[in-house]
Amino acid sequence: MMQNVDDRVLDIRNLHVRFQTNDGTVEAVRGVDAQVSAGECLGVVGESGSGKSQTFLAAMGLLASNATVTGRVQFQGQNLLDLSVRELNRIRGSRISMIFQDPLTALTPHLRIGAQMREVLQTHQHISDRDAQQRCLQWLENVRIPEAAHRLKQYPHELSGGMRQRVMIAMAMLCEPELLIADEPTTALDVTIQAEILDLMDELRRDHGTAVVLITHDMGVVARMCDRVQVMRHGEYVEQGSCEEVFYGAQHDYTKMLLDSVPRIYVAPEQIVTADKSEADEVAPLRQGAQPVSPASPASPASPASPASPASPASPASPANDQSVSTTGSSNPAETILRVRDLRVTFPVHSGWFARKRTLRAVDGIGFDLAAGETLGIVGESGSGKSTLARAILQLIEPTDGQVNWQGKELTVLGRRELQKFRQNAQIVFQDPLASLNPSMTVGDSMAEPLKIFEPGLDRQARTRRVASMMERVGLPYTLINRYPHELSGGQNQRVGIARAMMSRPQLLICDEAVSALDVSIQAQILALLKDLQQEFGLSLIFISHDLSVVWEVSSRILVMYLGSVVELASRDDLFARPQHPYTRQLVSAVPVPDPKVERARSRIKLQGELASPMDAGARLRFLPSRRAQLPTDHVPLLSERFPNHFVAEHDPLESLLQPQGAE
Amino acid sequence: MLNYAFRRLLSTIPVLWIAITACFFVLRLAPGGPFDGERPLPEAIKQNLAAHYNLDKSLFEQYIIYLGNLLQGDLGPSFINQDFSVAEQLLVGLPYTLIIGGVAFFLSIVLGITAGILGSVYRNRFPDYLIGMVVLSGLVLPNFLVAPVLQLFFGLKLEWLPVGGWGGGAVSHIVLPVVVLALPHVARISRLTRGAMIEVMHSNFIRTARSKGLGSASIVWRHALKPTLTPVVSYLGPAASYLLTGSLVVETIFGLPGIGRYFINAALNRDYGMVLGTVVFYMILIVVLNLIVDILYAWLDPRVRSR
Amino acid sequence: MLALMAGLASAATINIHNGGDPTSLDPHKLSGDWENRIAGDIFEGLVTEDTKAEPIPGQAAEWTVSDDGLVYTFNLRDGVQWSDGTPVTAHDFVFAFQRLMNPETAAVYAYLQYSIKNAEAINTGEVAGLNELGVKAIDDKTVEITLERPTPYFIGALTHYTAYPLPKHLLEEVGDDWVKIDTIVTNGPYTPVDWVPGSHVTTVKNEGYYAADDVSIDGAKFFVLEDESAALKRYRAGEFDILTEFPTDQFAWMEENLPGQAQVAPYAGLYYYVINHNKPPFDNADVRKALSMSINREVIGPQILGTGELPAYSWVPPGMANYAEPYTLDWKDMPYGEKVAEAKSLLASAGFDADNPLKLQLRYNTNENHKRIAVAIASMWKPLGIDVELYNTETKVHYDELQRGVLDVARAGWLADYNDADNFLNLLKSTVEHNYGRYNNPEFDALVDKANATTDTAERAALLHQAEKLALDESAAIPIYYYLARNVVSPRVKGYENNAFDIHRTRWLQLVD
Amino acid sequence: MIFRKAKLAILESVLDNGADLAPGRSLFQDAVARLKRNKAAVASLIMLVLLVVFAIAGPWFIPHNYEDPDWAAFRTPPSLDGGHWFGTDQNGRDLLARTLFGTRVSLLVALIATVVSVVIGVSYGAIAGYVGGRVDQAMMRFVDIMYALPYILFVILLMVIFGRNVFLLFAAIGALEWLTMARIVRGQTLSIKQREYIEAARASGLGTTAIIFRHIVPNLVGSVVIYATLTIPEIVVVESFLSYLGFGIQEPLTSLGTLIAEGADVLEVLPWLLWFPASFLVVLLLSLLFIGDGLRDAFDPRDR
Repeated sequence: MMQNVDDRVLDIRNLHVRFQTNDGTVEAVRGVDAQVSAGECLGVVGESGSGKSQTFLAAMGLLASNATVTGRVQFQGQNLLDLSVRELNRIRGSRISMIFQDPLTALTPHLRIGAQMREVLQTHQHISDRDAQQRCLQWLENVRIPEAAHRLKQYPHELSGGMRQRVMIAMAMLCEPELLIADEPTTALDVTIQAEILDLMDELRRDHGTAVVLITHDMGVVARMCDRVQVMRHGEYVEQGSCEEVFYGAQHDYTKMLLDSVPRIYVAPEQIVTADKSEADEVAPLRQGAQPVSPASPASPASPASPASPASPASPASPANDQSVSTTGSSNPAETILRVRDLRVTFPVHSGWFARKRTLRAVDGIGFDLAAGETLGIVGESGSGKSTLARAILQLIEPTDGQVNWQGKELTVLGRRELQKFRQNAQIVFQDPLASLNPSMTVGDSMAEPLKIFEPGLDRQARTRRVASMMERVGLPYTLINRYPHELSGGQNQRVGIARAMMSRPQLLICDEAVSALDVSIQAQILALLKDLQQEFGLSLIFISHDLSVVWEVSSRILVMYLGSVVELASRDDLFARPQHPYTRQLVSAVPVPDPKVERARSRIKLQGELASPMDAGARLRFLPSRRAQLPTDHVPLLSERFPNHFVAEHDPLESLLQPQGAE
Repeated sequence: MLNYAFRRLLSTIPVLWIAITACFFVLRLAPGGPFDGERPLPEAIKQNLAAHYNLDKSLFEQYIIYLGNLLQGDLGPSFINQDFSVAEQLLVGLPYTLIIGGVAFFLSIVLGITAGILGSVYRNRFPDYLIGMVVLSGLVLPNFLVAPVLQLFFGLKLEWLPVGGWGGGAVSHIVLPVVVLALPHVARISRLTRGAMIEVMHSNFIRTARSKGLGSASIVWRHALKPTLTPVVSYLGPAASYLLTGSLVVETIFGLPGIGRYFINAALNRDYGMVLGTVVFYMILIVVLNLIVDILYAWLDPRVRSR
Repeated sequence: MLALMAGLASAATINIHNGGDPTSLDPHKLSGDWENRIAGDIFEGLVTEDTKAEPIPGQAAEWTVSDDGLVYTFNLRDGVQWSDGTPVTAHDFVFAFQRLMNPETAAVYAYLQYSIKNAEAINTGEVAGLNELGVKAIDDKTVEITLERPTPYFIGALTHYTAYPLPKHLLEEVGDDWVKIDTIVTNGPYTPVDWVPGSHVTTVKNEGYYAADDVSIDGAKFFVLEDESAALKRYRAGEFDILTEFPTDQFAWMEENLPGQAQVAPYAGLYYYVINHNKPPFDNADVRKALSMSINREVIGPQILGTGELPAYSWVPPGMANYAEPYTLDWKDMPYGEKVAEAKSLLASAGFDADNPLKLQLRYNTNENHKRIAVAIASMWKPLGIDVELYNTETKVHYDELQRGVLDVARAGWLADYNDADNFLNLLKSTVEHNYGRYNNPEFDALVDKANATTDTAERAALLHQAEKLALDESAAIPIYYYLARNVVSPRVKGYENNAFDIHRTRWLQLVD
Repeated sequence: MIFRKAKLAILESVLDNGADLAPGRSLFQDAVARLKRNKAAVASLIMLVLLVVFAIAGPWFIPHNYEDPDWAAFRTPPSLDGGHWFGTDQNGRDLLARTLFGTRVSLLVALIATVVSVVIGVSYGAIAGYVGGRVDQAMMRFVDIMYALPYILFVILLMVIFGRNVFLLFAAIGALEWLTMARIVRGQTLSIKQREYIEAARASGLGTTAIIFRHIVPNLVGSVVIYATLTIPEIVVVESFLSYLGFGIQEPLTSLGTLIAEGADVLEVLPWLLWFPASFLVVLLLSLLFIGDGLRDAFDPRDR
């Protein structure tokens, strides 16, 4: 796509950014060129530390005072770098505006939404309070915020994450700027909300002809949104071109690697086994876009097909469920090592001294079986109780109710000593690799610690030998043994975390968002490592993530969680081939696919409202509005086996859920 | 909010009670009594005095009597200033302490915050260093050193200000005591403000504000000030406490009446009633101040409000 | 106009730095010289002080003494009245003395008038009827006081605030509240109008006072200020006219820069150390003598304090009434080196030397001067091989422990209540509370008692002198120096005369510009 | 399987393998290294060390000691030939010797009181923070209560009542400062407790005591050290405040606060009695403040 020079809104030439730090000068951006034209969306992709944000913060004059910027940033004939702050302020917010990653911290906490929005107008346009108010309201409606007038009087913390990001966008668009720079605008959001925000941005671009720079690490987002792509690494562009060129004809090794590393959900047509024809059409959303029709769902929750369906799939009262779980993953019942039944974790929530205690039901009646050598993926958005579930299984949190059975032993009643033995067999890897290592211990010591506990007989040398061999196994150079966590990269630290978990040769490894904090290339390495280890040691894995594509990558079976309970449980391919529950379908359809053609052809299932709070008991009936009146508010939708080994919670038909529901 | 304030005040009652009890008994443990002095009294007269003030009763009886009186709002007699009851004396001293302390408090906050903001705005430039030096001197020079030096310089050398006394509350009389009292707190508050402001200026919402094209004045006043004040506000409780106790030195050197001096004299003279009265008074004052601080928090941060 | 008024006001009001806060304005509740300054301005007894603190007729125009020296009859002046216009009558005096002695009043200083008949008995509760007290109103204008025994200094004692009359009519009406600043009526040259604790007491001239026409100053402000350096600064700034104390370190400076303003005058008072006679080895007279001899008293006044206090080698300060020259220690004029040598040998004879050092604790109450003297004396004792631990406590603790006999060597001081040697010698009587060292010599007690029973002044003086010699030769205690009254008086103040009791009533002073 | 070994090998090349076996540097060592680059802090540190060395070793090199008077030299101004470089006081004692001695005592008071506050504060805060729940609430409620008390009044009361006991002085001042320490430590403990490495330790079967001592306390060092350096100047000031009120150190011992309180009274006539000890105090406090600031910046390397 040729660009017309006159169209260019922003033209960056040979931009350098250097930071003076205590540890010397760091060159974050090394001679970058970039151009954006009106109505165009430029994607800037790169991993953390590649300098992608710095480039545009420098252009906006928003870098910290220890930064030096050289080069040229031409914005409609002016070099922004030459402007005084006063002159720059006339452009910022009115002709170029910006939205940031974390909408909570990016909004001033003590100012009402209305005040924050109005001041943009009042700074740039001499406009009466009334008109300003009117414009703000208009824009809040443009970004489809319900009850806009009320929102203007609220504080940022009173809005949900998605709502805040909409406010950010509305605020950025108030003066209808020529250029909108979006710095990782959806990274902090759940995937369903991400989809909505991206749609919104796309729409605004088309309606207003705004040029957009989208800074992101997510190839899927790029594929979906961008006309052109620039791939950045170590402060330089390694590749640029149109979206298609980059995705389908990447030249640079780094780009290739990046694209390769991205996990992508791929469902071969032959895997789509359908019960009836309409299902088949419906469940190939990745291929041809979803047709949101589910006219005769065989086990519609409204139907009396499963009147006595128990609360959990594997409650003893339901032999069908037991059978189904144990036969999953082609293993026989004897190989089941972990059996979870009707697990509940609740927290009392105090608000004030004399206020009534409320209960937060973080995990609300979950049950499943896990076979030796199997990988169970657990997906859910933030607040769905995934991590609590993991900790409850490991007895790091005491479950409120239910059973966790490890190789025939009931964990909840174990004494200290037996629990110790269990701990040797079940380990956990955490999300934040740095936070999961004691900063005051060398990584060698951290890895040796489990040995001290579980094999107290070992002497120092033997321990070191074991640590060394494990380090080699997880791909860590032995030379790092005396290093401290902060001296290592995120990927290295995560390898240390895995090594530490593997030291005691566990049979079960729970990975709680173990790769979510890592760059995509590192993520791929860690996933590969986990799979290798699983094969070598015959590990069972519980892999928890909010990222559907990562879960798809490693899991043989997948459990979808919503507000502490299971909405769907099926084998991986089955789940993706024919997702049943509306929530699952929404989730699947929202995942961006790193393939521009596929991505742009998809249409998405958009359900009303956002993920509700686990404090709100009624929220569990979000997918069952038809029976809201009859059921008690704390009702947990029941699971039933709609296909062999494919369990789905009761729900209303998707189409009825897609109808706008006035009051929400 | 009112409910909260009430609960908060209610919860300090056990505290007050414990403190009063502890003070009551600890004071009596102290060697020496209110009627010991350079000229010893004959035993008979001592007994007369003890009987007069119930001191001949058992300690526990005295304690019960004291608590009983306290509940009726009676702080009892003072042994040292016999023409005034403890309550009367506190009421006499209160305006002085409150005026000096209050002005110093206000001055510390205004000057401290202003200096802190200037310091952070001109960070690592000349104004910052200048402010830093002045502020540090306030921090390292004890007030019993600063006070005489200021008296000498402004009172005797320049003859600008009176050396001491209340002077009917004339501004010129208040200047030096207030400055001496406020100096260390100006220092602390400005350091806190500067640090907090620098930190706030690095936060995301300030970046947002800058990206909106707001001028620096608007950013500082509208966006940065309130969050900056949070750590400052948390210092106000202790600051008030330090101001009250620091007033002791200032009151002594400048010859001002006030609660701080009453306290130290009462403690030295074993004026049990007066010591207890002062402690009760101070605690109530500080409890109220802390309450105000909590309310300020809510004003500064809407997140606290909704909690 | 305003400036003129301000000028007038300041010309007429004298600002006096008065140190501590008065305990009360009620004369029966006082005990300190700073309280006396105010009380003596607002009340007047039968007898009052002149500029030299000598007794002169006050509310009484004249008096007679019976031949046996036991009955005093006072005739009140005509026209004496309270500040509310009520006449002062003999009944006010009777009422006041009875109240003073009433145990319920718990008057701190009642014992000063124990020479009155039945006074001690009533005050200690042995005699119940207040009417048994030897103070009677013959009629409205005549007071008759009967004594237990002849007391040569009795007229002097009547100048004391314990002998002031009280407004009977007011006390009978409002009781103890009579003393509140809005209620109080007084019969002295001034009457109090304002009192802010911790700040000041203000008095204004009492126009009903019989000698009001001769009183020049219209009012006085007595300031509370414990910090003497701050007080001096305020004096220099013109905020005070009289300082009743000054930091000794500044004396030389003031001599130079404020010539003639710093007043230093002999004061009927003794600064001394007591030694615990009940605790070995201090029960050994040689040890006590060694301690006393080795103190280089000549250094203390001029060097340590800087105000030139005179070294004390006698127990009674020079110049007391009814007394000749006090007895002086015989080794007074020995060169210091020899004193030290003898002290060493005395210690050695008591068994103390470098290998077996005498260990003692030297107590003093918190005060810059006491501290310096203690430090200096400790270093004077050090060469003798004495191991001194300095122990400082605040005043209340200090005297509490002294009274309970918890001491080795401790600082004490005495300012005369009345002008008589007995007032000092009394300190060493075995029956007296403030004999902190518990010096117990029946012979000494007998001599003092015998002297006090003697009506002949010369004989009495000789007996007392004998007692003084006895006590000093036994080193009953260690006199160190005679107090000096330290005042700073502005040149604006006229009529100020130094005297041995440091009493300067405002009625005698004038202010000039 | 999307990934094959060959691809992994390419990915491995992205990994930075340049580290050698030399021992790594902990956060603490990093902070110290950062501190070394802070000129003001280093200068202050040198100053402080000089002061300490001078205070400790100095008395051996000067001809006078702190308690014996020079009977020939009362109140002499500073001079080089008289042997009294800082002059003498009203008791003829050498001011240099007394200033050095006072510095020693002030430092000692600061040190011991800081240790008291650290010991109480750290154990209290760590227990409250780690145990959590009702215990934490009760313990912190107590701290709030203590905060509401005009604490210095109680210290004065204690000093009034129990006399000038040096150890009581230390303990009382230390007890004055532990509240804030406990709060800081508790806050840190709460945030450390949230850290995943604590959960990892629990998942590894480590007991509570071991977790507190192996995983929590070592990571508190930074904040404790920072707060302790900021506490020391405060304690020196509190000590001098008590000295001013007359509750300081017993004669003939002395402290900087005592010397200044005495010197302030005679600042016109014997100025050296004030200015020398005051300069020592100012230098001492300034050094400590700069070191504290430096440490804070070093441990919390956000650009200040």
